[in-house]
Amino acid sequence: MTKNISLNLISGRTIQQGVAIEGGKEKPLYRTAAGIIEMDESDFKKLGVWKNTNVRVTSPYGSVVVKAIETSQGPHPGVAFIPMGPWANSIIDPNTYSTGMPTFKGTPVTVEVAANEPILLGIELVQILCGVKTA
Amino acid sequence: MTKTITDVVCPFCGTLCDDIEVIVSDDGKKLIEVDNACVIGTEKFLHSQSSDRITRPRMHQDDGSWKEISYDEAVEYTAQMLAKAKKPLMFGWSSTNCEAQSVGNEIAEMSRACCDNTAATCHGTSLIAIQDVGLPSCTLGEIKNRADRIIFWGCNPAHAHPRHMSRYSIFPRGFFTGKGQMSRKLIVVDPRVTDTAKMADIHLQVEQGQDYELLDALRVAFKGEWLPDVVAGIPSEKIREAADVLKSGRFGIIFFGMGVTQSLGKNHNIDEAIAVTKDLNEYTKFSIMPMRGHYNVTGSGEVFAWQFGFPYAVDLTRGFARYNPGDTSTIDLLTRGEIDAMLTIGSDPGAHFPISAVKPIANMPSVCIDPHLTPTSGVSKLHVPVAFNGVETGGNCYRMDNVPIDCRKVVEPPEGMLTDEEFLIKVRDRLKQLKGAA
Amino acid sequence: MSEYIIKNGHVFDPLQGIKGDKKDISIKDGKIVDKVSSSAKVIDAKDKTVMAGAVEIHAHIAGPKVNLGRIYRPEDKLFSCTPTHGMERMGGGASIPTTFKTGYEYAKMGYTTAMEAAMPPLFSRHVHEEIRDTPIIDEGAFPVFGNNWFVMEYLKNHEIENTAAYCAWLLRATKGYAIKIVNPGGTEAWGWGLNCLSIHDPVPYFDITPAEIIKGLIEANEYLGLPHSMHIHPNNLGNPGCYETTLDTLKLAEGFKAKNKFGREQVMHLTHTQFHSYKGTNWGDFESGAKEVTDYLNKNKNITIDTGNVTLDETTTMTADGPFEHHLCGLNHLKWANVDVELETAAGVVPYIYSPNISVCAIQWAIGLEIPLMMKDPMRCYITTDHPNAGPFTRYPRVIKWLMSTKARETQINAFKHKDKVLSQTSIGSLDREISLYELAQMTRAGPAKSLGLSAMCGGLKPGMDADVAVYNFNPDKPVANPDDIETAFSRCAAVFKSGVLVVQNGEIISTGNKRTLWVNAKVNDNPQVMRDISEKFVKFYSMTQNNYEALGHTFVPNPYAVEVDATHA
Amino acid sequence: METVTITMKNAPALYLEADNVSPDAFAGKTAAQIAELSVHEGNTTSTLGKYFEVIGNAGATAADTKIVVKGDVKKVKYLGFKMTAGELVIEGNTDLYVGAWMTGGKILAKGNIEAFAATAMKGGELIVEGNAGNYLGAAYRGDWRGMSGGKILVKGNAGSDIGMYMTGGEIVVNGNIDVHALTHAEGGKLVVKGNAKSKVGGQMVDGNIFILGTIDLMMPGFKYVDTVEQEVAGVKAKFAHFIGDMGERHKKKKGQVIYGNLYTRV
Repeated sequence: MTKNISLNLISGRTIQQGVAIEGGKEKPLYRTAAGIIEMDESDFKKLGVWKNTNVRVTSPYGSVVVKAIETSQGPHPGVAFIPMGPWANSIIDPNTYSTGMPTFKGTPVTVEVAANEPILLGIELVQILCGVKTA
Repeated sequence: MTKTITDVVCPFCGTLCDDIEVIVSDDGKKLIEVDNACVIGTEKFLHSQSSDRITRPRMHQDDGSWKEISYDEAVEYTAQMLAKAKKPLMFGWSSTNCEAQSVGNEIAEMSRACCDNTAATCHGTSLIAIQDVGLPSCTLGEIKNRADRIIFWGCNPAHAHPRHMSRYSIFPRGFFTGKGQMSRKLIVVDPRVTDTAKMADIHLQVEQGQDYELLDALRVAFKGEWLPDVVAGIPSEKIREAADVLKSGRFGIIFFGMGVTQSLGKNHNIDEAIAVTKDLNEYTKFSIMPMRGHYNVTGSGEVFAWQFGFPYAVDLTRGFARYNPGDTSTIDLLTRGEIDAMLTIGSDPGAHFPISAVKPIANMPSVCIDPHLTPTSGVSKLHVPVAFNGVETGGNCYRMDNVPIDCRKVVEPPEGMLTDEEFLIKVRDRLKQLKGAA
Repeated sequence: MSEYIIKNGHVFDPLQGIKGDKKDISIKDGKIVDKVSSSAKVIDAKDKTVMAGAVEIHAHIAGPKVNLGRIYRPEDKLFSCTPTHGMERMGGGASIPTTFKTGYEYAKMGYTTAMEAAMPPLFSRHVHEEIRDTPIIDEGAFPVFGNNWFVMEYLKNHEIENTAAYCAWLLRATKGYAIKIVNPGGTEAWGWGLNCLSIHDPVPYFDITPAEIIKGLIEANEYLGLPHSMHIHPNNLGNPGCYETTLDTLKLAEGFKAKNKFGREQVMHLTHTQFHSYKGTNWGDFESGAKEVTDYLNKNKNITIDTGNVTLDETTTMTADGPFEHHLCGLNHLKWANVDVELETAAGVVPYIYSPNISVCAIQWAIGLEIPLMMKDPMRCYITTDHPNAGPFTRYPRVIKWLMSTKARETQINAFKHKDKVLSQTSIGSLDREISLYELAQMTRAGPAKSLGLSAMCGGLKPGMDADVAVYNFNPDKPVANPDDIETAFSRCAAVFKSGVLVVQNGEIISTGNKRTLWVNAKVNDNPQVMRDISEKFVKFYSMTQNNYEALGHTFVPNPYAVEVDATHA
Repeated sequence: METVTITMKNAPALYLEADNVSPDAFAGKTAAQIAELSVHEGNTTSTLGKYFEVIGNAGATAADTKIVVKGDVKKVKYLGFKMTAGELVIEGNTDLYVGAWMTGGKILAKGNIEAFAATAMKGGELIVEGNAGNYLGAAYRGDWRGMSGGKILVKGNAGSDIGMYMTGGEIVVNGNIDVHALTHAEGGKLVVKGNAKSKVGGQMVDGNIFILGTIDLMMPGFKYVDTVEQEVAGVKAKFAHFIGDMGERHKKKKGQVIYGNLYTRV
């Protein structure tokens, strides 16, 4: 039974993600910029892993592998951040409360180590989840 | 030899910087250098020059491969799809110009479609709030010239609107703000210590999802009423301190972003923030403004509104316009299984919608009009590459404060490529024939 | 272009003094002509009323605040949106119709020209995009100058020539038609949450008074010799006792004479006079000041006005008078929108319900009718609802009914909950004047066209003029059985021509016509100082570059009609 | 009272807008005429009869017409739209806008209903035996005139934003509710026998809320005044009485400031 921690996930823009989407979402740079989860140092300790380890992030709505990096915009213990994009959107809460707006911010997730699992490129991640491409 | 084009408008974010300088080759075919833009804007201009760019429409084949087709074949597929669909959705419009949006509206009217823009996943809830309680606002030059109290609530311009702070909100020296940053107090409300928060005089590190409570507490503090010791993770003394700072200014502004529009509370967060702004106008002058994302999402809302009466989430299926987010809004239409065809233009739902709202797109007739390869083009049946708006074609667009600015064309698109508007006009004319025949 | 002849109609054309005689009107190549060939298409106007196309002098129908109203009032469109229909695009909006519906509704009522009353210069592109998407009618837009930093700085030192040069530049940059003033100085004060409620309140920082701004812009307007006069919404709008501010404002025009080649005689146009004709000290003793205001206007002939009639509807108020809208929202607690515009102006929007059960609303209704009934010269008093502020323009036929029939007025007065209050606070009950069709043509055609300096082009049926013609199902020879027949007749025309194109037939749109955008191109002497001041302000204080501000390309004004003015002075 | 039974035979591929399924639209019509009433699936218009089997003729007026809806109507919107009188019984689960803009009559939904039910309700009665969705008894977008009269009873749970801009009438929820209740209310009464989450009574000007269960997170704008004993919806209990929203504007009646009232069981 691998160790996992529970965090409150938010997603949003970063300047690196902005540059990457304009540079081409098919490129590895996009994965480097948005296929990550920014966690607080204290949460790394709780999870007991080093920075830059691949982790599996799971919510009631899905599961995705991203790279865990230490947040540069903290401290924010208990809060995790995945830049807006296919990785975050694989697991965020789609409930709109009949307002039209999904709940991109404030999804309870569990994070567990997945050191050897690959992080997919943005376009292929979506294609696989949509069944137009097989892994 | 090269030539320099000045006063170029950056087609990335709602800040719509219009002081960009672009150096192009003499024949106007190659873009060589971009000055004054932020890193994202610079990348946007330069990427149009990439050698691996797709220049012709492609059909997704059953085996997963792509087959290049002509624009005319792409027009035929698109027109047929819209003519046959019972409830087509035409989504996006935020990274294209108002001229293309206008043609799109004609098509939507003919095919009795649902049409929506990217407010669906950014400031749609702000629009709902504005419809409930109004919006005391101003243009960005007013901030530059008068503002001495700046709040960034749930937004992070250091990352999302890189030049906003230097052009309008924090650093510039305006008519009544000769000391620039020295003449302003900055309050940032964010659950993270963002790079914007690091510059703040006061950072309220709100408990994520409790912005509504914190905003209500501010209103209570204005009135000097009783407050709990801690609200949304903030001690009441700190809330009262912030309230006094806001009341004591001469001209203040609340900029807000996804942090409030997408968190629990949604439109009510904005609603209460607008109420805070109204309250402050009893003590001083205060405004509030959404930090719009896509460079022309605002324009899409304006064109929808003067042509159909509603700023987004417009449903034309009954032959007249209707509007009610929750019913006519894109995410709900997709996740509820309401639509049977999808046209995407000037946006990337594949990357920016929850996956449960993307899956249906992959299972219906779909067209993605986009100069880039994107997750949306990756799951659509037809991908139509077009010229880059604001780079290879001009056209009008609206800044986050609703100020219209006419974009400039700086280089020629690759040989034979169509613009959004040109492609849509062909679709419209073909659709007219099909409807006439029917 | 094809020929038409409108036969046997009762023609009313104040421009030629025609008072309902049976006449044929001939149309060829877009113009009114003396005669047409036998192949001309015949429009039978027997037992019908024929007038020139009507001219709207003041309405808020295009631009940022109008669209803000559309955006933030979905409930204004609930269950009222109209489907695609023949030539017509989808439409919607009761108090703030979409651009398409706006064009269709005006045309169906016989209007062929309309003026957007307040264009924020920074937003001129938006105004023109909406004008472009408003079919059929010719339109112009008035840029606002009354709180403009350049204007205030020049007029502080009474620099009329520089003010004029700046006005000419802005009219050209924004493709504007006239000099509009809204709450002079007060809207700049609103930048700090303040206001100017009298013409002598100093403007914060700029050290100038509303009176100096108003006088200075009258002088600049006549220095340029523009087709229209300075067009003003005075200070202190809508408050009990405001009629005194209004009289102070009107007196500023004394001694000025119109200088222009367009036949315009006034130097000031006072708009939505109803909102500026209130007596009393509070909403309790609120009463009409229509008599005081019209007495002055009847004596002083260098001013024209429009009425601003309250139509007793739920509507949406919108004005560049920012502080007023804030004040109004404090009264009715409905949603408040505001936009302050850098260096130039502001705007506010608030929904409002003119309820016949509220005495103030009923009194406002009465004042709006007293003014035209008390004005002796219909050529100087024009019907408006300050759309949508006092009511939607689509209610013009109802206003016309009230003006043409004492019986209709009595019916409405008797329907008021506070009838006695209406009768005691106004003199509406004692006014038995009924506006004639000839006077109506003066108030909606010849008059506004003359005031706008367009009387050579529209508002009349003289050969050589644009063939803008409206035919109404109204027989002047027959006594009106039921006043509602008047409303019905003026709601939907039997036929409407716009520049010689038949655009409406039996109340239906049959062509979207040849819509034009009217603007004024005033040539002035080179003025290096003003050009320097302009570029300096753009570099330092505007949020947009001067080049982008001035770029207003063909896509925005696809079919322009420039009124040329030579204001170069030796 | 005459009864018309309509039974879903050919379910729509997408969703069906059946705003003609109301006693007012049926009144005075035979089964055959009712089958001719229009319904809309996306941008196509066809007849009620194409989807439903219609049995029985309507009464002369709405008041003496009862409609029973059978079969799978999960994807049918607008049942009982704008109804003024008569009865409507929906036997299975159904979709958006049940009884929206209704002013009279009685609707009984035996299953679950989705969002926007009883939008801007003026009168009549809506009983839901299953769960109700979001925006129950709320105002239409942009309108400040929400539910002003009538009664709503939900035996299961209700969603978020119930009673937004409510000015009158009563909503009783036997189960739990989601976030936001009676936001901007200027009157009316809400009774929740189960639990509420958060943001209850935000921006409330006037009106009464009774929560017999718990509230996860109280609005800071609500201030405790006293403890009172009251009977609500057949339950007699002790309540902690809060007033608010203290941040919001409030009307005065006879010099007295009127606040919204929030009662939570102690």
